[in-house]
Amino acid sequence: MTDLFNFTASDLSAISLSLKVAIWSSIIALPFAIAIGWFLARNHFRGKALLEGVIHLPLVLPPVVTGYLLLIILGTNGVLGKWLYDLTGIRIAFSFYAALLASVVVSFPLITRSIRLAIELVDEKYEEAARTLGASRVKTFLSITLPMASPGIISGFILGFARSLGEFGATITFAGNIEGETQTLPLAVYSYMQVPGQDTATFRLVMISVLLSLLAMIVAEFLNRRAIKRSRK
Amino acid sequence: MTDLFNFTASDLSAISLSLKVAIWSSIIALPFAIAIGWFLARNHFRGKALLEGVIHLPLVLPPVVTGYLLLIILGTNGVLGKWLYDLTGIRIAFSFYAALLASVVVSFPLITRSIRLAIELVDEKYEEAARTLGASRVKTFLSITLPMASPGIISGFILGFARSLGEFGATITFAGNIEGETQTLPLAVYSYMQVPGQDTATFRLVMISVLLSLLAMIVAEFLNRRAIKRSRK
Amino acid sequence: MKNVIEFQATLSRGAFQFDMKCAFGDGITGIYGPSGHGKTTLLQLISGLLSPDSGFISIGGEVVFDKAQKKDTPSRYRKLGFVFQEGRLFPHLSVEENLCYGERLLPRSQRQIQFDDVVSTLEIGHLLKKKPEQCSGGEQQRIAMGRALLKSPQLLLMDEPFSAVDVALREQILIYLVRIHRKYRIPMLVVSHDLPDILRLTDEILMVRDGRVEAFGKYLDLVLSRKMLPRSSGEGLLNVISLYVHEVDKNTGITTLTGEQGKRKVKVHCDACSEGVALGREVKVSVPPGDIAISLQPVPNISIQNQLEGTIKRLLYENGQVVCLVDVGFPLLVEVTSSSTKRLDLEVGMNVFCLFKSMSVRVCEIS
Amino acid sequence: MKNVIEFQATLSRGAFQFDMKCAFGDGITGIYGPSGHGKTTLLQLISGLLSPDSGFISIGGEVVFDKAQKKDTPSRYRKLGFVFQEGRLFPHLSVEENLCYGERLLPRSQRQIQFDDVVSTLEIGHLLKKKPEQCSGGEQQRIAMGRALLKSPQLLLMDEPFSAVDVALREQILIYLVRIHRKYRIPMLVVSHDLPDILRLTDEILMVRDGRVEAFGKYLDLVLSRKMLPRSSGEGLLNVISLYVHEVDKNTGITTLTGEQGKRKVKVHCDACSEGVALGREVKVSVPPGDIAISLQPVPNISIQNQLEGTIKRLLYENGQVVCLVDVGFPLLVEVTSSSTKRLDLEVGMNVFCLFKSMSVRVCEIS
Amino acid sequence: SKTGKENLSEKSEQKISVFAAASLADVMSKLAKEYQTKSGVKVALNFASSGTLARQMQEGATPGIYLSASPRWMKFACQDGSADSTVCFPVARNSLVAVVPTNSRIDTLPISPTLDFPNSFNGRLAIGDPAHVPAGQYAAEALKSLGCFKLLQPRFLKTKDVRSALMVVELGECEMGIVYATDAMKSKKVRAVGVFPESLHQPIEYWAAKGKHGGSTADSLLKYLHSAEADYIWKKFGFKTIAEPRKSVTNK
Ligand SMILES: Nc1ncnc2c1ncn2[C@@H]1O[C@H](COP(=O)(O)OP(=O)(O)OP(=O)(O)O)[C@@H](O)[C@H]1O
Ligand SMILES: Nc1ncnc2c1ncn2[C@@H]1O[C@H](COP(=O)(O)OP(=O)(O)OP(=O)(O)O)[C@@H](O)[C@H]1O
Ligand SMILES: [Mg+2]
Ligand SMILES: [Mg+2]
Repeated sequence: MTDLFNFTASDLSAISLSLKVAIWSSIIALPFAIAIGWFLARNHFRGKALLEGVIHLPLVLPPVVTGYLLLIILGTNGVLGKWLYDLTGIRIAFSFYAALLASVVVSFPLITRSIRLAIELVDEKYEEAARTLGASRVKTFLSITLPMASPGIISGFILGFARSLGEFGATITFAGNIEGETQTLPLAVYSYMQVPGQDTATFRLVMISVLLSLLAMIVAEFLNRRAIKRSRK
Repeated sequence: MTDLFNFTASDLSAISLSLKVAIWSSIIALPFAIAIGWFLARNHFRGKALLEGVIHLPLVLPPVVTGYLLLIILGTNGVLGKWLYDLTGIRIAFSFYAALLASVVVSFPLITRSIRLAIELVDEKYEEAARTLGASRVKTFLSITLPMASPGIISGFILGFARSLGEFGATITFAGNIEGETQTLPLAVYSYMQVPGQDTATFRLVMISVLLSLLAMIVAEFLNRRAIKRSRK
Repeated sequence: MKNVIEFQATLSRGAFQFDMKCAFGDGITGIYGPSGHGKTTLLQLISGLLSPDSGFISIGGEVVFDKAQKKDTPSRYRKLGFVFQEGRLFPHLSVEENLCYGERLLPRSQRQIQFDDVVSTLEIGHLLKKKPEQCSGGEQQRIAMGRALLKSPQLLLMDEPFSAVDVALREQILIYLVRIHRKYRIPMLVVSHDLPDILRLTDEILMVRDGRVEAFGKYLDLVLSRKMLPRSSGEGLLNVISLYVHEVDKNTGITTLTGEQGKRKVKVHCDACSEGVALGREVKVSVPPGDIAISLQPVPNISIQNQLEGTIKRLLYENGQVVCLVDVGFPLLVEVTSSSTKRLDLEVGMNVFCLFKSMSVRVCEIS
Repeated sequence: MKNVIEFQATLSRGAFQFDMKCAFGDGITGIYGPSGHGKTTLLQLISGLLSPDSGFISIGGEVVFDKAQKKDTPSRYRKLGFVFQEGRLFPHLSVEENLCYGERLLPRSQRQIQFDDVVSTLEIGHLLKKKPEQCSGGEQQRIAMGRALLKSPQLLLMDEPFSAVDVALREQILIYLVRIHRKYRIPMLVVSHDLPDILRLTDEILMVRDGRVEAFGKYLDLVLSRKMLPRSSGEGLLNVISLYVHEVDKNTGITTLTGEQGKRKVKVHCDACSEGVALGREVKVSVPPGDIAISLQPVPNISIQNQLEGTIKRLLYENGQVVCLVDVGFPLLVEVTSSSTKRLDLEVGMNVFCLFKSMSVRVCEIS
Repeated sequence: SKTGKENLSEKSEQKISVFAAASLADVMSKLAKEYQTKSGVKVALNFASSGTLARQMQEGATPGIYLSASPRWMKFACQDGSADSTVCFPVARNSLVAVVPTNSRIDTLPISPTLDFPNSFNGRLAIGDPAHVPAGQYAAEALKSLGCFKLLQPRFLKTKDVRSALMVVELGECEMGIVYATDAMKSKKVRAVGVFPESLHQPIEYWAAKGKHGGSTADSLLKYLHSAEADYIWKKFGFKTIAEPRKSVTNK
């Protein structure tokens, strides 16, 4: 049990990488999720369910399949990936960016749903009032809708963050299990679990995950309490 | 391409099993999620973040770990599992119920978050009004809070349902990959993917997942529009 | 009259300090005061929606809050109806479901107030199937009142219940509320910034200022003790008098009322209750003191029909304005300017005539 | 007076049918009508928050809605201020942020109305740091009014802006609104179920009933054409007269006003504007017709100081009640009962004296 | 409850559960089907990675037979007692091949110590993660024997299982991969350009063991896996068969 805190260099790099991926992916996903969440909350159009179906796909598909699809699209021979490579020489697959992208894609439906829900629950009467006061659609959205929906944004951020921390299937498929570059905590845990007799090391990393989860919740709780207070009608 | 619609018996059983698991697990998780969501939304107490951390664990941990933890707890040799087996002769692990339980556990944080968010956004003034009209806490909750939060409940249900459809890691670990009993769509896809040259079969099942996702969204969109209308202030 | 509510509580809400002690009887009490001075807070404390920082509250003899004993009965056990200033209709329920919400939670035996009655008085019958958000502001306010009434409460708290209701309808609702009060003896606390509205319901007034009780008691006493004098003319004063129907002239529509038997008889002409009121019936009417003129002798050839003779009992001076209390068989407040007082040499004990048009007499209550 | 708003629109809202055609000038127009008859709907249509089923709307000469041309300018380009019946303050912003919301979106050069002015008139200075939900009902209403004013709108729509404001403050706000109107010539539409409030702001009235225009025009014309007669006494009628300050008596607090120069001079005593008004200044005062009595000769020894001589121009009979139009240098409406009319043999062309107490005279506007 | 338990054991006589490495999915499905029609015993298959299966057994799962692609996990299961170390032997063999995408410029690659393997392709080399994927371990061994392990190590694209190594070659992510011959054979998107001689690495063997509570059915099925009929199927799927049941893994 003494080596429960004996982190190896690769453990440490997995921890920091995981945090980096989770934070960045939540931050990157947020603006898109806000845009789409708003769009879905405030517009009714034909084919809405279709768009929603597509957005929820990463949730419905096993993550490995998601990773596989990403690889097909963004791999070196993939539709987009080839174009990108020819254009810029950048290969996304099996890099840190792939891990990031996998996280973004997989957590996206969660973040979007939360934000959309919160926006749906914002009474449009306040938006009307803002508009009579001369606010443009964008201004109204930024100064009224978004702040009033802030509990949903925080909720979405937390969900996305947590989901990113736990992301495994899509990452290992699309980004590989490259130590120091794409080996996040779940991938490290997986590697340990694949070898018999590494229970302590596995347990150590799982505990780290648990701690991260707690930490995230403490921060979230704090933010959320403030947001709820601020958005209270 | 002709055999794109040539479902084998095992494909069909995977589809029906997936639906069964997803529907049941969402239904089972719902009341608990509502209770906990309400509790988190309306109460502030010390250690709230701790409780939240625990609830979000299945999101933060790689699903395989979640499955493994379930196995440790509820396997025949597990703490609870042994006790249950000695008492009733029932083995949960590697049964349909294990697949169900894995789904419930994994989708629980998503459902809870949605419901909690929606409840937080319900103005407590309405609850106060109900109470002056003589409604008990339970009555107030059932007749005011819950209906007003119904978009969140639907949203949570959808998230849970979709997550269950895509659940792989915890299921294969805790419930196994047993055709007709625990082999849901993602597990069937996995089995196909493990063997090269089964692209068509894999693709077929992935398409089914996509279709299910779309279908779920159509139903959800319909329900949601009604719920939003009903809860609109 | 026993005290239904005994109240003593303090509360600080940011910079606002609330500190009141009062006791309300089983009648109707009007709560009057400027905006932001604690009227709503008082109702919230009584209803249990807010808890005082200190003090105690009892309703109907039962202690519902006592800081010392750490007792704080939840709202729902306080058996009261609350008409919120902002309505607070349940947005997801239809108007009908809103109305019946409290009623359905009551055992059938305790449902005293009739649904149809409430709906027709408040004129909301055509709204039953609608959602609250599809109703206009005044409609919502009436629904909120109906919801509280239908709970058949043992105490009714109303926070500005008429602010969005038009005058004609308001009249009708006021009369209905008095009838309800008479029939079921439900004590009522009514917050309003419209003193005439309050006075048509009751003469028991609580004046609130800065979170404190500025004055509390019978309206006339408050005026006489100078606790309530108008800050601007037209605001504030009102004579409310109980009289009996003596004669109804179908042609002119004018009803003649007399003072109590045994006392000196007076005639008041009024034109507002031509709906065939039975002779001998008791009627409560109001006359604004500003509408009454004082003359030293009866005036012929004038359109003013009510010319009641009486004796000046008191003269109250306030901001260049004088309020006379004249006994004409019943006490009558009359507002005159100080220049008129001088001109006419008004003094206590003088015999004068109080002139007011029959149109100034309004019926507030027919028992 | 050119038409600022031209309006012709129909809309069906469930069972409610809205169908109005009217044109508003650049003055203040009062919108009056029973609850649920389409007042709010009218404002919403003008503001662009609702779109008509058919028709067209132009504001300031610019077509903002035209069904035929499929034109529908969004609210935010209509340059108007809207005071909502329910306040609609932004719950997540402080009172100050709420107030400044519209102002900040304006170029500095277009900000005409002063923040400090608005805040002090509405008495909301102590609330600036609070959240709307921490303010009382009346405070919220004042904040909503301030928010719309501070946008320096070119058209102000107000939906029951005084319903929760106490009488004293209401007076102050009414005077401020008139001042704002005079200074910046902002056309205003004010919905209220309180006719006196409206009349103190304007004599241009739109009466709404059942989604239709029941009557529209100058208040006096409406009364004379019998389009607006009170359904119950006390409701409805008001004389609003422009006079000039002639003398202020510091001792008695009584101000003497005279009619326009060139015309026959009349004196009106009033006691409400003792705040040192400059001589010669124009003042708008109101006298309720019910407060005026008609006498065939001057009456001595009475507390009624205003006794204006004039000629009866019209007699309007309605429900056993009579409205006389008397020319006393300006037109004056007087309510009398039909029995008094008979008793005094009132006829058109007769010379009579109109008696009213100086206390009945209220100042609504000092230019 | 007594009768209940009897029923359970009765049932278990007509039914056998087999925990098999996921890479054996197709061949085992076929074998199970054949065995089922032959013996009437229902075979319930559970496919997952060898490690997952071993842990499931450790936590109380009681399959009749455990089929592992990894000697390590077989050892783990035997030591743990969840697999019967006395009835434990290899059932089939496989070999390693170098694969390239179908459209690759590389035609054939005669793998021998003389070949300059590292320079025969560009970019990364896809192999299963040698830390835990058996195919990766064999590949690493082979590369060591070829003397180019150190040189190639930075160019490894280590995948979570051998199937993924094949997949990245299929998708053209890597120009070269080292995978099982059986897998290469089934994929239409890769070509095997060279076979690694068996001498370069430990023999690649799939092990089967009887489960802790495996009854006579387990024995019968194990026997079937070595039958001529089974051999035909193994071969059809590209495996090499092993004639005799051999020593137990624990003695190895
Ligand atoms: N969203 C809506 N959907 C359907 N009907 C509505 C809606 N809003 C209002 N109405 C109906 O339209 C009619 C006119 O409403 P409006 O709000 O214009 O009345 P109002 O004159 O402002 O009344 P109040 O004085 O009570 O505010 C009412 O009968 C009301 O029930
Ligand atoms: N939630 C709150 N938090 C802090 N202060 C509050 C809160 N609610 C009300 N107040 C303050 O308490 C004071 C009294 O408010 P209250 O609502 O009792 O006034 P009111 O007499 O009902 O006024 P109105 O006639 O405008 O409704 C006000 O100064 C108000 O700003
Ligand atoms: Mg209030
Ligand atoms: Mg309205």
